[in-house]
Amino acid sequence: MTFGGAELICQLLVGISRSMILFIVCAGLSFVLGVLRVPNIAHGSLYMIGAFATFSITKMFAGSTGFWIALILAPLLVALVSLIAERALFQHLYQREHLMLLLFTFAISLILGDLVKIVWGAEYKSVSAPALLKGSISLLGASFPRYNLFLILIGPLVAIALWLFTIKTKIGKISRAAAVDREMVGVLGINVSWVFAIAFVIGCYLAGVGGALVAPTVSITLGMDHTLIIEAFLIVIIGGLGNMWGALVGSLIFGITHSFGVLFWPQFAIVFPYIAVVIVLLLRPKGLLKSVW
Amino acid sequence: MLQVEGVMKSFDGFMAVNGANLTVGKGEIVAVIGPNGAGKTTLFNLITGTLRRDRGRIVFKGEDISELPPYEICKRGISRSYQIVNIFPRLTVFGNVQVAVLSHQRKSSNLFRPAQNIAVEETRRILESVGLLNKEKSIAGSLSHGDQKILEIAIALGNEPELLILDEPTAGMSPEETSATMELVRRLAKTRGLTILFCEHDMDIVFSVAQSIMVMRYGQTIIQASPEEVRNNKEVQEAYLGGE
Amino acid sequence: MERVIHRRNFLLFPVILGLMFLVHPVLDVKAQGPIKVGIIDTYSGPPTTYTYDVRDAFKLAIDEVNAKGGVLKRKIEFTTRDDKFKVDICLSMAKELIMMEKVDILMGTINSAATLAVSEYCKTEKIPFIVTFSKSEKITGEKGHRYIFSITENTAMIGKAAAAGLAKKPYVKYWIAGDDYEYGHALADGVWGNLKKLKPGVELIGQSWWKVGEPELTPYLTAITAAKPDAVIFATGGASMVNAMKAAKATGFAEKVPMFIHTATEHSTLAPLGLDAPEKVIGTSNYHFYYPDTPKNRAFVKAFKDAYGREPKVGALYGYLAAQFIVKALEKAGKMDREKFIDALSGLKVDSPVGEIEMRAFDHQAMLPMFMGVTKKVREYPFLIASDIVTIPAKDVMPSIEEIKKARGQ
Amino acid sequence: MFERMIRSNWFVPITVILIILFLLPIAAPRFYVYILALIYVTALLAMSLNMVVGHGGMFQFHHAVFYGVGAYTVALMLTKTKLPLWVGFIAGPLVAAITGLIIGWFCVRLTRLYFGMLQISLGSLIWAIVFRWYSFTGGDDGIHGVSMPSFLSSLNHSYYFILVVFLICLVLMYMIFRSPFGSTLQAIRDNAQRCEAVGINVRLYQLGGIVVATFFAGVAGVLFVVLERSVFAEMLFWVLSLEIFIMCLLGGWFTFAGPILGAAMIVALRTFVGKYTEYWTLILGVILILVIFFLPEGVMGFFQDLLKPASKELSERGR
Repeated sequence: MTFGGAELICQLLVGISRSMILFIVCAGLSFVLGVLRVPNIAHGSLYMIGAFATFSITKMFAGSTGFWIALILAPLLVALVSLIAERALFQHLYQREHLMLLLFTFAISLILGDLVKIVWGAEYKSVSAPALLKGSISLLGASFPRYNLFLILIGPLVAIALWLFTIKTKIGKISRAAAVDREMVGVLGINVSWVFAIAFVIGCYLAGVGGALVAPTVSITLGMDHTLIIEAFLIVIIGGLGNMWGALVGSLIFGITHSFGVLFWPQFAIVFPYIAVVIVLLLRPKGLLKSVW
Repeated sequence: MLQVEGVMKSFDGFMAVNGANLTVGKGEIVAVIGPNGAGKTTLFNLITGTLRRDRGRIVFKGEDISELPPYEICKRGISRSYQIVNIFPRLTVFGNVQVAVLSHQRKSSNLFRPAQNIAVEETRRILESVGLLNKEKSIAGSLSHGDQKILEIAIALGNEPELLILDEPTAGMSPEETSATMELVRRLAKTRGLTILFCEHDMDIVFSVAQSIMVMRYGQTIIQASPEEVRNNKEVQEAYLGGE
Repeated sequence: MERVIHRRNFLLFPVILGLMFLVHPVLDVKAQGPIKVGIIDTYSGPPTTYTYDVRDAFKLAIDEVNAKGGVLKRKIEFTTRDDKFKVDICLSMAKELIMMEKVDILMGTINSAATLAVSEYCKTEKIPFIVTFSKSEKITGEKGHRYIFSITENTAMIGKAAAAGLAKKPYVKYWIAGDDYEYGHALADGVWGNLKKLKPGVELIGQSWWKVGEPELTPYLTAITAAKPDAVIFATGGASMVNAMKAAKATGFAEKVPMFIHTATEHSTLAPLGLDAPEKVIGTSNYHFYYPDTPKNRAFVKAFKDAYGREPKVGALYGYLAAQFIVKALEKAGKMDREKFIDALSGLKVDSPVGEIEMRAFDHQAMLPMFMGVTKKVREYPFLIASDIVTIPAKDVMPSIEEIKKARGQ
Repeated sequence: MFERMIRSNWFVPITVILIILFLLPIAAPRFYVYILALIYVTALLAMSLNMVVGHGGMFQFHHAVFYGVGAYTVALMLTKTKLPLWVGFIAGPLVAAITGLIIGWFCVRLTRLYFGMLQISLGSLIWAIVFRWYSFTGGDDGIHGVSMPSFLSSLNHSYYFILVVFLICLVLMYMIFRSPFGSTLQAIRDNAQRCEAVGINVRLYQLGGIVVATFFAGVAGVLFVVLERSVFAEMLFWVLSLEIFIMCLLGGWFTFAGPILGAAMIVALRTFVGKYTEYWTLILGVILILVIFFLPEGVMGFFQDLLKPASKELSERGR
């Protein structure tokens, strides 16, 4: 089978746009992993809540404004949920065994999953893209969805914002230090508990952003958390735990190998991510980029 | 018995050990001293195989051990204790030492005999020699800091080493505990015929116990000589003794 | 002191056991109690789009019957269990319904693997089991037996129906894409095998398969567009349906390449999409609430809407059919005897919202007609509906008895 | 040894429980017999996982694969070949252990989360094979109605078979738990670095632990086939792995018998609570959080602390 250059470029762009959503979600997961050392299974549930909240908020307004408002509000709602969970429960557990924290986040994901079902019901939901981003544009003769173009633009923006946050703001610097040596941060007289809370909320906020951004492209269903979380963990692992750029590299690897994979070896599409992880980990046992663990 | 020749190790471009030389003769008690960050612990990690040296040679009983993994080095007769307590916190005191004894007797892979009936005598003898026999049933993580440091040494003895490496054996101990511990070390060396390599901050201890002292700075060996010579060495005084 | 605690600890065990016995309802005296139907289905996650309708329509029909005094002067009672779309839970729950609740008839399941597992169990326990949503053709085909009935379409039927419809279209170069699991592959094989038979000139130029639940289908669609087929057969179900339709709309795929998706025209797919669904997609379905426009169907739709405030989807037809078959078979059997019930149900005909449906005696597969249509926006509804509907009669849809025998190795 | 057993505090309660378990099928409704048998199978699976997680300290994130491999091996041998039953029963655990050896060989090179994620990836490849190879494994439809010989045909017979195998495995696992190998594994869990320093080849022992654990997981897989007569691709999916992981943590992963309790609790919860509400996962979540907050060592760990007031006092004095 032969493909023209236009199709290949199109496929590459589709892969990148898919990577961007993965990146935004994984950057959040990786951030929490780095600072709090917690593998947050509930991250997927928060992403799901982000998508469902986007659906509800979009429906409240007529026309396209709803989606733009949802893009702001839905992640904030997710952040609020995570803040409550962190302050009420999670903050008391940081001294525990890692696996206990894993168990805790799993319990939270169970609860959130059922809460979503209670609030939104179990049926599929669908959000339409705003008018501005509907349909597709012609790109070298092949057609390319506008919404995916939008994703390609927004991904780097989030990356830059996050990067600026970690190097410019005080909280960002502290949380970076906490990732490396949390005792030192405590010695400096910084309230570690609040640093953790803020880091956790920011990580979860990104999950919400991812959920809001993905909403127009998929059917919003219960169980979308499961599909995502395992992929997100694999990405974070191959990128290097706690490394934001690692999350970006991992997402790009996943997105691009996937989109070219389905072009050339569609019958093996389901194993691509796993093979990618096996190869990366056997060559670089601590992930591609420097891990904070 | 042990020769370290021109060993180097860098972490991300930082030279933690940059040309260390050390000779330990059989039956000797040798101390390594140097300011914080001089590379003492890194050197011990290199000797025991926890880290792999970038350059240089480590020879034990005529064999180059610098490429061997830690467990192989241990099997050749080198045991160590750690500066920061490094025990098995969820096992009993007895269990802590027994792990080492079993490993030494090559019985660790036995699947079906109850461990409580194996190597009991040896383990208890070691516990008795360090004075922890009365606490053998306690969970190691619940011991006092001083006892945990002693347990450190006891675990290292479980392998019946020829060379025992002690990384600041008295760190965090009260003065009484410190002198008791050093007395214990000296006694062990005598009764078991051990060769001992240790590092220590307390200069009084070093100079009273060690037969030979190696001084490190910035990862480099300045000198290895008898306590007398070291005390009188100008460079050492400038670099280290004078500084404190 | 220590011994006391020991004893308390082991006393706990008999106490728990005792509690288990207490919870266990005493059901042995049930001679003239209600007839019990157990429904085991997925009531969490995406499949609820279908299963809730099955349950609700079944309840609607049963309530009607009970209001008139029940069947054989006994009421019909049903209990539901959620299997979470998991085979092992489904098996446990089915066993619980049979052993503890002592149900007379079991129905439900949307997960094919779970259906096959429960089917084997029902065979050993001699319990009639009516499948309401699983699409595997093995259920009444290769693995069929005396105790299993299916009142839903299966992959073999979809294949036949789709091929019959597509053979009339002018397309030659096809591409097949779908969910990478048994349903997808079986459906694709069914459509393609039959299409090849009806129209030997067709050509398969490529295939793509994605994992079940794959959220982003755009890369697949752009890959397919690049190959320039005349038409694409999508073998997807469940949540992937909605994803496929969305991606088809966003990439403009639907306007460029004619696409066939089974259930694309079905209300379960079109309702959540609202006006975002692509037009001109060819689809097949067992049921539309607006077609066939018969008094019987109108009455059913009205009753369903009055009760639940929404239009019935295809699942509602299955639930309603199940109730109709059960009630009529019981009446015919004369009493609640499982063997007699099965004899009565085999070959039984009921007058359903989509016309008269027969339960084929040989393989216990309900003979359902299929409706092929094309998605279209209309003014009356805030969602798309099927237009240009062609009815493919049951006789053209059903696998032949020879085929079933062959599959069973007879 | 026997004498010591009789004199032990545990002898009377254990005997009583065993007698109850053996007599149960006579009096109890069939469904309870079935659920108990299911609990044994699940408990065996959870305990085999706990050998590496709780006692070995490894992040064995995809244990279900080995369970599934054991189950598929026996199911395929019984349906596709004419080999006698016992060959399948032995082959199941062996193939599972060999799979464990291969996957473990790669995994022990890594640590913690990396170990776990590599295992998920490798395990998922096996899952994908089972899921995709329709002609051989039946794909995602699985294999159902595996026929059993007459001595296992009735529920009560399979109950006794499962109970006996379960008890044998329990004794073997307990022996391993208390053996030098077991205590070495526990030492590795506590402090792998220190173990290397006392002459233990940590990776080799971890690999050994994985092989032993996967063998027992394979046994559990075989027992599952005996009980349910079905295998399906879901048995190798990571969601199940997570579930059994949770059972270990819930029951108490530092204790020997904790996973039994964890497995019993989860099976009972989903069966008996699942009857009344579709939101039983919500209830499970709440219970888990309560356990995390109030019983940090798991449910069994809590009971053990109750039973050992002496050691608890000691530990407090130590601080």
